[in-house]
Amino acid sequence: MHIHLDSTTPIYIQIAEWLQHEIIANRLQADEKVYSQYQLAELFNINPATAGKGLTILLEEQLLYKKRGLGMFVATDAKDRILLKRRSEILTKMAQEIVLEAQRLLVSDEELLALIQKTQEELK
Amino acid sequence: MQSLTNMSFKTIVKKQVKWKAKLYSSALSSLIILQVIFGALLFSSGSASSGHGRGNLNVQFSIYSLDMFLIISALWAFIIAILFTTKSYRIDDLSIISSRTSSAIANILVLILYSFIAVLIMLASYYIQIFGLSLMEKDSLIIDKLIITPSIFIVCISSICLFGAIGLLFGYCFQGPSIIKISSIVLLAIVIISPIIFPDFVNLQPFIQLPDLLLSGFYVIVSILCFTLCIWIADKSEVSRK
Amino acid sequence: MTNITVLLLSLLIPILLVIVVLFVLRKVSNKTKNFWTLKHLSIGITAYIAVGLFALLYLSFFGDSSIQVLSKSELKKIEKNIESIQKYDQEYNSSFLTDNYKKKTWETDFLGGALPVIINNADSNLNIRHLNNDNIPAGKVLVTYYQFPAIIDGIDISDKISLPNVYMSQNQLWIEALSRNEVNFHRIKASLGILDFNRKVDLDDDYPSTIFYLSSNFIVIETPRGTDIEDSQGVIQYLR
Amino acid sequence: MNVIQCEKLSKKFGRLHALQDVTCTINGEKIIGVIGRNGAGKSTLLTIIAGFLKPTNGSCKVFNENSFNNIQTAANTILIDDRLSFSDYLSLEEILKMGADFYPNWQSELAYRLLHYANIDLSAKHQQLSKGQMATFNLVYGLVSRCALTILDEPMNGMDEAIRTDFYRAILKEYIAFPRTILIASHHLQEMESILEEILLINEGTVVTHVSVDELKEQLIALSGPSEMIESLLSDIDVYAHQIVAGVSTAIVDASKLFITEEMLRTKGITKSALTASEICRYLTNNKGSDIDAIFD
Repeated sequence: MHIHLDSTTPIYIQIAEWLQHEIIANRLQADEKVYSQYQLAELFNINPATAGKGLTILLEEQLLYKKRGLGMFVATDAKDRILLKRRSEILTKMAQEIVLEAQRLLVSDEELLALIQKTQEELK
Repeated sequence: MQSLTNMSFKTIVKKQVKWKAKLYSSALSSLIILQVIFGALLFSSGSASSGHGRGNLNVQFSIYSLDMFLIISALWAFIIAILFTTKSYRIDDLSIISSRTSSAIANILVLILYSFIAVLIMLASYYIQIFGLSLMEKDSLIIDKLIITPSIFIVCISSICLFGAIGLLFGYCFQGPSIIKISSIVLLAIVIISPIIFPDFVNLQPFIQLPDLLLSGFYVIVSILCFTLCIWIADKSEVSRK
Repeated sequence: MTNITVLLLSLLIPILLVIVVLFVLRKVSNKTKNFWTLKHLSIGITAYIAVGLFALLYLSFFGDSSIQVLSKSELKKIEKNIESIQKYDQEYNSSFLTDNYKKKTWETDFLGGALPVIINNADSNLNIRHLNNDNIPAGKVLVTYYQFPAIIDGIDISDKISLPNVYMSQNQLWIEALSRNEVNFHRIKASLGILDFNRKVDLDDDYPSTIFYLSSNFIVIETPRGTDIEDSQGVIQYLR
Repeated sequence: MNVIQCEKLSKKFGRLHALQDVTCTINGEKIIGVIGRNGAGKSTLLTIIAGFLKPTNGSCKVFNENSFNNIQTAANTILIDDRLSFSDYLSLEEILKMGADFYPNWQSELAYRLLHYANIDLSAKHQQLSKGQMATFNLVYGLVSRCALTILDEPMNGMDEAIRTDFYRAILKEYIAFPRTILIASHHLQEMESILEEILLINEGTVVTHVSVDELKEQLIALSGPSEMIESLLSDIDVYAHQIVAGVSTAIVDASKLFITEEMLRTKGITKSALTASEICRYLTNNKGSDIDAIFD
């Protein structure tokens, strides 16, 4: 995943999403230490404060926990909760967008469902 | 919050003097060239001459004194002091730790140091000229006084310093706030015009007749006055980089 | 007013020259800046001062000039001497004519009992004296040139005064002072002339460094007793 | 302790008002972008902060002291711009030595490595460098001095694309290695946006806004949809720009004043989209409602 510096999505949100992505992909295991804000800053060439904000979002969602003086670690149930949240939030939103776009392009409901099924088949 | 750098004013001025003394040394080389030129021009005639006619004998003394070298050095000091305050020198101060006050003080100290070196250069020029003379005119050479007295040495330093101080003041006046600029032009006009209108008013005779040390003392006091004004003006000046 | 103008002019010309030279130097230095590093400059300046120092050392060890400046005590002694010469001369006493001051002697013969003397002295201050000398055989004349000290500004210039021409022609004794001659001295005074000049008026007046007795050079014509000197110009004085 | 505190700061040059009633506070070690259009007063503000100019009115305090002609300010501040100059007699290497002599936190080793990386010959003279090389050298000089307040006025002027990217990263890494307050004035917000924490937007001698980059991005939004729907919506809110192309209107509006739910927008056929920071700065400093097209009408 890439950070798009010029995209309209705020960078700190992109950072938070990237970290979640890393957790889902098992590149960050449960109870493993996550990148510090300075490491993230260097990694993505962004301001450390912005990186810190991204971490704070995850901390507030309790996907990370803080050990005083040691840094932040992935919460034990982080991966499950992210998947759950993604399903509810992101998938819903994506579905919304697909439906809206289908309406704009005058695609009928049957056609849309068929398309989704076809895509599922292909990516399996 | 990280700790701030605390450098004493003295350390900064000291460092500035150290670098300025090095960086401005081209000024000293210009003095050497000036003195070589004037030394060559005055090689055969000396600074002054006196003639005596007795019967059918005409005796001509060409006197080789320090006068011309001193006048050249003093004028040089005046001009380089003005140059010190010009843009090309001034802007360089902004690249290092300095305030206008510190750079003015550093300029003054460099000027004093250079006055001292200028006297050494002046004496070197003088002795080189005489050395040349001693080779060419061996038979008509009269050595009245070869070694300069300490009091004359001090007069030379103080008079070069005085001219430098006036030049520096001049330069600082023209880059100071506009009120100072205007008043200095008016003052300058008065100084130039007054001896022409009241020629009797300006009489330098009593000054010249003062003993050497008193004369240098007087020069030093005027120099200090000029330097103080320089620092005062510099303190009020903005940086102009145009 | 004129004084001030002269002063201003004499200051203005060096100022202009200095400005012109500095301006040219700045233009030139803009081109040479790239290879004139600070190191070169400081070495150059130090070397220049060192050369000056060597020049001074050379001058103080080997630069002894042949011409000495007389000290005050020497001046006093000479002044006394000259005063005595003057006194004796005014008394027509020949005892001041010592060998010390003798510079040149001419010995010539002449015919007859009288010697016509023609003096071509123009504007010189040559003093001509006549002395009877019993030791000289008849028909001979001895002309001696004496040079007494002449001091200008503490320098004895008596050696620089040129000798007269003395010769016999058409049985006449001709004495010709040489035409004007000029002597140039280079005086080294490591001080400030402006100050010295202005102060001399008050401070240095009681010590005259110039002693120039008008009669510092003498021609003495010696003839045997009884010889007549024909002095049509009337400039010869007779000593006892 | 505030790093910079400007209080009703004004600066006049003759009749020209370069700065008017600037009040702003900067504290903490942040990288702050000073953004504004040409002649907005960026450079004037920065030179006042550096202590070169005296405020006509108001005060400018740096590290709690008036900055003008203050040696303590000078010791902790460095201003890098394209007018930075050094004696003609110094080679770059000697300039670095001089910097090391003056600035106590100087990083000689880093300076050598950065200049080597940028292919700049240390034996060259400053005035011989090309425009880009000079800018690079000046920036290196400013970074390795590690002054508590580092002011970079158009530091990348004249540098080529590749070296710009490298040196934005160099600024960031130096900042992480030695946190300090860095002010960067530039026209190119786009390319340095990511390393900034805050933006100080200046227009016509006054501070328009001083917020974090993320907050700035939320200030304005673009609404686009059928013209008549947009028109009805715009009647009571500030419009920064408004464009109609083939019956579809696009308007840039103040997000905080838009009291309308996303549901409502969707039903009206209006889509809401975010803008980049540099677009927002452009709209905020434009005279409201005007654009270049108006000139040609």
